[in-house]
Amino acid sequence: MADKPKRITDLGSPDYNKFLPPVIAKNYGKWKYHEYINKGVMKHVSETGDELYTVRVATPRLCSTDFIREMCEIADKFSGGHLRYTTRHNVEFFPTKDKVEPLQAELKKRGHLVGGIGYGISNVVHTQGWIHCHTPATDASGVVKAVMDELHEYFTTKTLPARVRIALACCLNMCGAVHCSDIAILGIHRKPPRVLKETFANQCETPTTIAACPTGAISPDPATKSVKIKEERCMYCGNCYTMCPSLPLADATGDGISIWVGGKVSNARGPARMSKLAIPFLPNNPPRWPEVVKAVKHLVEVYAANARKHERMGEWIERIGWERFFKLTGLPFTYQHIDDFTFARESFRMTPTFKWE
Amino acid sequence: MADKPKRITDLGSPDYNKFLPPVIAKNYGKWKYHEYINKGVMKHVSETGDELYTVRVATPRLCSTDFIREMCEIADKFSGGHLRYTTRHNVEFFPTKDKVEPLQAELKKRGHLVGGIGYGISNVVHTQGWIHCHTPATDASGVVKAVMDELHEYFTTKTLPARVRIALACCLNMCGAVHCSDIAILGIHRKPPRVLKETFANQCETPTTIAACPTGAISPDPATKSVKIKEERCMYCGNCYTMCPSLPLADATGDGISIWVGGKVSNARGPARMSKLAIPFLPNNPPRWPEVVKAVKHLVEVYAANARKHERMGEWIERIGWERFFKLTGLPFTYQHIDDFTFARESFRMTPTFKWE
Amino acid sequence: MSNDRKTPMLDDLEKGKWPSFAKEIKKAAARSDTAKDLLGILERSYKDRVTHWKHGGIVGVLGYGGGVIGRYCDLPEEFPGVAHFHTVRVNPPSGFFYTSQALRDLCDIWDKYGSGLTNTHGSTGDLIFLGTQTDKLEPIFSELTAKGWDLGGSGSCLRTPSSCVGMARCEFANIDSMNICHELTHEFQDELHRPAFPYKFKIKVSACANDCTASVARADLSIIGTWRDNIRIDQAEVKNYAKSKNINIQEEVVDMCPTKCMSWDGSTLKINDKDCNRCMHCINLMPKALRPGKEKGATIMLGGKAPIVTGALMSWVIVPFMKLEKPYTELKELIRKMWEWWDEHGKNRERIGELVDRMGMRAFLEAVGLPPVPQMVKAPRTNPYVFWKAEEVK
Amino acid sequence: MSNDRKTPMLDDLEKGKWPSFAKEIKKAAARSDTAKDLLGILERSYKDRVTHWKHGGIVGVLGYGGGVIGRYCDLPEEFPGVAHFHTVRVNPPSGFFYTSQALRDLCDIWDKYGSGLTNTHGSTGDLIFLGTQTDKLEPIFSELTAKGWDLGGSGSCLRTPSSCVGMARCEFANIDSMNICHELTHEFQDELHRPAFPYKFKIKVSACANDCTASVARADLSIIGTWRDNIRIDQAEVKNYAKSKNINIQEEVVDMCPTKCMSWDGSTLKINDKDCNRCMHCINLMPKALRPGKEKGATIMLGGKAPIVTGALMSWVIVPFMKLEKPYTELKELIRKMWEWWDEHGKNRERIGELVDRMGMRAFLEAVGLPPVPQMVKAPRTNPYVFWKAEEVK
Ligand code: SRM
Ligand code: SRM
Ligand code: SRM
Ligand code: SRM
Ligand code: SF4
Ligand code: SF4
Ligand code: SF4
Ligand code: SF4
Ligand code: SF4
Ligand code: SF4
Ligand code: SF4
Ligand code: SF4
Repeated sequence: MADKPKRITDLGSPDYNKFLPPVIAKNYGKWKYHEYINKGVMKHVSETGDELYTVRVATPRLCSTDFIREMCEIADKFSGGHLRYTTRHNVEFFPTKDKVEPLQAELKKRGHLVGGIGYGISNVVHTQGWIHCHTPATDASGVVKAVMDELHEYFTTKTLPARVRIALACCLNMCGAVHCSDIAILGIHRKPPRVLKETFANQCETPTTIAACPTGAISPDPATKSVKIKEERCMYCGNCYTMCPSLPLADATGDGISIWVGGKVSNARGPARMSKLAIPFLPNNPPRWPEVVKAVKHLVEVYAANARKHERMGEWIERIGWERFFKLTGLPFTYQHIDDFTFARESFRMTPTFKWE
Repeated sequence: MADKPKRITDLGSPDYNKFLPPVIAKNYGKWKYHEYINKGVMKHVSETGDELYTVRVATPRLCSTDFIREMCEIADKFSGGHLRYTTRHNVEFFPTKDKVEPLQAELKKRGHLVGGIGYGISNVVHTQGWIHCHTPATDASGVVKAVMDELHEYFTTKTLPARVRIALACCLNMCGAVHCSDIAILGIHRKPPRVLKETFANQCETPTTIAACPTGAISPDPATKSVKIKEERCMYCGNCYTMCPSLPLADATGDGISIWVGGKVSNARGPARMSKLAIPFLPNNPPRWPEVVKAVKHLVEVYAANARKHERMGEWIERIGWERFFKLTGLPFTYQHIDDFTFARESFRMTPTFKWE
Repeated sequence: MSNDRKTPMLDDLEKGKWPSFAKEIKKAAARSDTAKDLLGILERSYKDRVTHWKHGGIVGVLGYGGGVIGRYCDLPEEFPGVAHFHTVRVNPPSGFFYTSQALRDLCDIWDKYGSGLTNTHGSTGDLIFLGTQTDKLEPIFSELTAKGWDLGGSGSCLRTPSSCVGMARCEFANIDSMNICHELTHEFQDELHRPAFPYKFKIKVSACANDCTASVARADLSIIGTWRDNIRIDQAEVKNYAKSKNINIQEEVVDMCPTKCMSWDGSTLKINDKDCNRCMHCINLMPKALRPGKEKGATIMLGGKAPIVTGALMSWVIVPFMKLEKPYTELKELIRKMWEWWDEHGKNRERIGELVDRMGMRAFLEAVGLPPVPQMVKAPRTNPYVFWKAEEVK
Repeated sequence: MSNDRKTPMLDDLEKGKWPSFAKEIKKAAARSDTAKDLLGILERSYKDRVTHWKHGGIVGVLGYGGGVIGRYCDLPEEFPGVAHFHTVRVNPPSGFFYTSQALRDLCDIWDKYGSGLTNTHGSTGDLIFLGTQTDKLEPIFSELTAKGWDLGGSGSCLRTPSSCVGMARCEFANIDSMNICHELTHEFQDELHRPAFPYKFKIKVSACANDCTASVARADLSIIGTWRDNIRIDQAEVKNYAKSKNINIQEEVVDMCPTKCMSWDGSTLKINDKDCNRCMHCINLMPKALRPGKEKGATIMLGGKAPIVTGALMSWVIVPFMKLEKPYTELKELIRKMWEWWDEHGKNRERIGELVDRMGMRAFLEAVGLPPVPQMVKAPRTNPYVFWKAEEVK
């Protein structure tokens, strides 16, 4: 065994300095300003006068090694072998000025979308869905593909009053800032879990399962050595299933998608804030989720037609009032829109000042 | 028994029309506008051209029948025998134009304060205190008298950027809109109740007593046929004592006064809102509560020096930021200022945007 | 000065410009042992810095479950006059309008049977006779009713409703608040005098959003006058205000409009009423030039209360606009329906606002037959725990 | 197109302008049965409209408690290739900078041992190898480490920290976010690889309030760059912006400043920095003319998380300003102290934000030695249930 190479662990992340393009290494911390050349290209200028061009390309986030190798090939040809990924899963190349045009042409020739910079719709942050997770109420990649096939011009050419961050999470665990997005697509269950009594005992522990429920809907059922669920207290969050495989709640007709609007993470012009419910339920209708695509597109268009420049969706709605948002979008206001969890009352209107519509 | 007069019940309130001054009866619902003549006198003009003068006088709210008879005497002389009380315990007379001056002179001669109208400090809404209630943590009338002896000029002559509503409640039951006042004076206990085991059984019911506690600090103590209190969960709200006389918590050194600011009930310029904690504790120091008087006066003066015209205290503080309020007033910011009850997190700052002071 | 009582601290509170409650007690003490002993026991509290009053027992008049607050002091031997020190709540006329004759009637009764001390008025709105004994209650009641007066509410009942001066004197009034208050008081006398609710229920009526009865903070049911159409503008009067030195229309009116729906070019004032939320500010500042619209009604709000047990509440919008015309049938029906739901589901001492908070707005709206509308929320929910009824999930 | 799998719905998702994940799976399927069966089982889910993945078992590499997510499909007979379909999380370089060589190394390893499919990147920030079998994990790990790569975090551990591009390219950067991220990742390798916390702990570093890592929503510890002094103004450049057609300084900058602390008279831009809250808006719009101050540091915020169990949280300010200079000792000490307190009091699966909410901000601040400051609250409490320590009540 002695000759086995000593096992290396705890390396942590490789040193990023090894990967920095020379112009970045030289001007690290010295950048002075940026300019947008177009929706896919921007220029940063350093205090030293050096310039850095960035060309951004969309990726489907779920990428084969073929795709990555293609990016490497392009990086070698146009970006000195350097590239980076953004926090919204786009690739960025760093061409010298002369290579900016040829790089864009090459990317377009290969069918890639150059864009995502400035006031439009960048990539949709999303999650695993039916591709890899056990608790989804919808797919992720499929919905994103269907939505962006409809809205890709806002990535490449069309501008909007301000950035519109769209994110998707396939269940209430919300892997990604769905709860603070301009438009959030959230997978939801609508039926309580089924109790698989026969497997419960060996798959689950009663106390942790009971403790998992935010509304205390689960109580022990000693007779069947499992649990019972008070259906009127269950709001199908799926946390009990996360803890106990014998409480499945995925359901072909019950599951679907809710749409939330008006959240943001940045603090420009006003503090970060959470997304609010706009559409309680749209059906899962693979492969193209037409109802979801139609709804998201409609929201983007009503926003584009009404918001002032630099007003994120949440800022626009707060200016015109939620009454008018439902009027302008034609969306029905239902019981589901009114909060009924712990802090519900904080969201109730405690003033007779509102708009009629 | 037959000759006993039949017992009259369920009369309800007498018909107000019997009490309306003629000019009001004639112009009921026809008033067009008002003008302030001075801080104690205003004129209302009706669509018919008729004019109604109102002269407002402060009362200590706790009034002897002698005081009321004096008001009647003045009403007969100057107001056609008509008068009313305002929702802040002041008396209003309705003199004809010619009697406005003589009425003011008469009132002043008798030592009454004419004022309370417009942008200043009107009467202080307050409660029973040591005069009549069993759960107070301070007196009411005494504190009000001490404070207004200091600030009465804001009732009679001095103006402020906007109305400053001061209210006092002698315990957390808050009998009166203390939780929505520009400045609120709130009696607080700071020691948990003492359990009088010997009288508990016949004075109290264990379940209702336990259910009374907002933080679940009370549990049964079968051994002594009474209850025990988890002191670290008790915040001395007094509700268990309201339900059970054997849990007294009034305490000469523990009890005192907290000061809250920035609440309002009107919706002008922005929605009604609740008062926020400014000073967690000031001692009960009868008969003149110097610390309380000094603190309230200081708050009024800092507000008067900094707020814009029409800005209520809460609107001013929200414009400059609570950071600056504590800086300008020199008040210390302590643990007590940070909420730790059910909705605490809703009050936490979830943005890196704030002022340094 | 009552000779046998040393009250140095209360004596000090007779000095100073503000009207003195201590003086008032002394005036009454001159004629009433009850008041004299109140002075004494109050001075004792000023010395001890704790109250000397015990829990109130159940006292009242025949056939009523409320209207009287029982009060006993904890030093009856030393202060016999306040061994009993009950208060009697008298239901005042709407808008607190009196004639001197009416007030003298009340004073006569009170001098005869009580301490001679009153609260004019209590925070809920009753005229309070402060300090009498149990055996005096029936005589007081019969003399009151003989003069056309009645008791207010106390305990788990409809408490005494109150209203702002409204149409009696205020040009901002959008509803006849005094009449509504009077009508509701008379419609629900049984609920007022015979407590049968889970807990107390308070109604306050303000005829505009200035809310001069503080109803949003102090009433389970807040009725606030409003209008559906446009603010009436008298441009000539606007110009007069512009000419007068004491108002800067741009800075004090237009710039402070919360919805930024006003514009002023130095000669004409424009309001985009679609964006106005009827906050009253501009009307408050230029009452000669601006008046509420003509299509008047009320916004109905529910739930205002003090902090105990689950934290203070301010009332929530449940009906954005309700036309209110005598005899206010729609309003009365809504009140009955909410009481019914509250009776059925409310725990002991659970206010209606706390019940809505516990069971959810949906349960309340469905029970009283009100539709969910955006005006009910500051914003839709951010929390994803959404309930669905089984029949909604096909 | 894998011949033996009919996937009409996924085929449809190959069409359209947006890059197609379906195409990506098919590319990988050409060389990997795992990927081929992923295609099949995904089509099945599209038909059944439910997931076909089961709970992940405990899988991993020797000496690490995390870094791998176990995944098993519920139709192993029909889709043997995805009977096991684990994912391996690779810790990326700060700022997600790569060279083509580095990426090719990773692709080679992954083609050799896995499905050939990746997530570049996962929402937390790992480069994810999507789909391999248990027996491949050790070989993958050793080849990764041989090339200088390591696994990211999973389970109840410090997860892979991530940062914005910061000083590498952004003129708005107030802290060296990439270096801070790198330093923290290396300082706490043990906490990352050997889960010992009550639950997961995530760190995201954004070098200004634009927060390009969405840290306030997606990280327990949000580190946001800021400055103490004044915004640097180049008046000449301001004038250039004014001359350029594409910005209206009054309407788009001054009028949209949230604190109304800017003024513009057509030639000079003034900022009353005392009132500025460093929201970044004006700097965003005029990067040539406006730059953050020079006295730089970070605002430290705590608690951001998704909704389960007690509702979503956004991080709260716990340190308004902390100077951050290598090796960031003060920050590391604070992190250790908060972990210690969280370890001691946190229940199983209780995030640190939920613990602060449960035990109260005071308990947290006292445990980690931070003073209460107004910047921590939107406003002081409105709730009167105030606790006092016995020793505070003389
Ligand atoms: C590359 C990236 C950082 C990274 O390390 O990867 C980045 C880079 C820049 N961001 Fe960002 N942001 C990036 C994610 C974010 C995020 C996080 C997210 O979306 O999950 C946010 C918060 C979004 C939110 O509020 O919900 C974000 C909010 C901003 C803002 C604030 C916008 C606003 O008005 O609210 C600016 C300022 C601006 O727009 O002028 C901004 C400005 C910029 C600038 C102009 C900064 C600079 O001078 O270099 C950078 C390029 C322009 C651009 O349009 O993307 N960046 N930016 C990320 C690109 C994501 C993408 O591929 O589209
Ligand atoms: C007489 C009274 C109603 C009653 O039925 O008794 C009344 C009468 C008027 N109020 Fe009031 N308000 C009265 C209690 C209130 C209350 C309730 C309270 O204080 O408990 C409020 C809510 C206070 C709050 O927001 O916390 C109140 C908030 C207002 C406002 C809104 C002020 C603001 O800018 O926020 C106005 C408008 C104004 O000031 O121009 C207002 C305006 C008025 C006007 C000018 C309305 C009119 O045109 O007649 C009345 C006389 C002027 C004055 O200065 O008092 N009245 N007013 C009450 C006098 C109380 C007193 O003796 O001082
Ligand atoms: C007399 C009065 C104070 C005053 O000096 O004006 C008063 C006095 C008492 N109130 Fe009150 N409340 C009075 C108006 C209020 C108000 C304001 C209002 O009605 O506009 C409130 C806030 C609104 C609300 O009801 O929430 C108020 C909220 C309370 C509470 C807290 C209720 C809650 O759900 O949080 C209690 C505690 C209780 O009911 O057990 C309470 C309980 C009491 C008791 C009965 C004491 C007790 O714990 O049993 C007090 C009797 C004191 C005494 O011996 O006279 N009183 N009380 C007011 C009634 C006079 C009248 O009829 O006109
Ligand atoms: C892979 C990833 C989604 C993606 O496609 O990118 C992911 C996938 C899962 N997350 Fe997540 N989370 C991922 C980022 C997030 C984020 C966003 C972030 O980290 O920036 C969040 C919101 C922030 C937070 O942590 O609260 C997030 C909040 C959750 C939660 C809710 C935690 C909570 O306290 O509310 C759960 C549930 C749990 O932990 O039991 C969860 C649980 C899971 C599990 C392990 C499923 C489960 O219930 O056991 C998912 C594994 C799916 C799979 O089979 O691959 N994941 N998860 C992300 C991690 C990739 C990476 O390492 O880079
Ligand atoms: S959001 Fe839910 S279903 Fe989607 S990847 Fe995260 S945990 Fe899985
Ligand atoms: S799905 Fe959620 S709400 Fe329903 S029982 Fe499970 S944990 Fe409770
Ligand atoms: S506030 Fe408290 S102590 Fe004062 S009268 Fe009301 S119940 Fe009694
Ligand atoms: S005083 Fe309040 S917090 Fe303390 S035990 Fe009694 S009810 Fe509970
Ligand atoms: S609430 Fe409105 S209508 Fe009633 S008195 Fe006050 S200002 Fe006038
Ligand atoms: S009532 Fe209020 S919102 Fe309407 S125009 Fe006047 S100030 Fe503006
Ligand atoms: S967070 Fe700020 S510093 Fe970091 S990339 Fe975004 S804009 Fe630049
Ligand atoms: S950073 Fe924000 S708050 Fe400060 S001056 Fe610029 S826009 Fe105003």
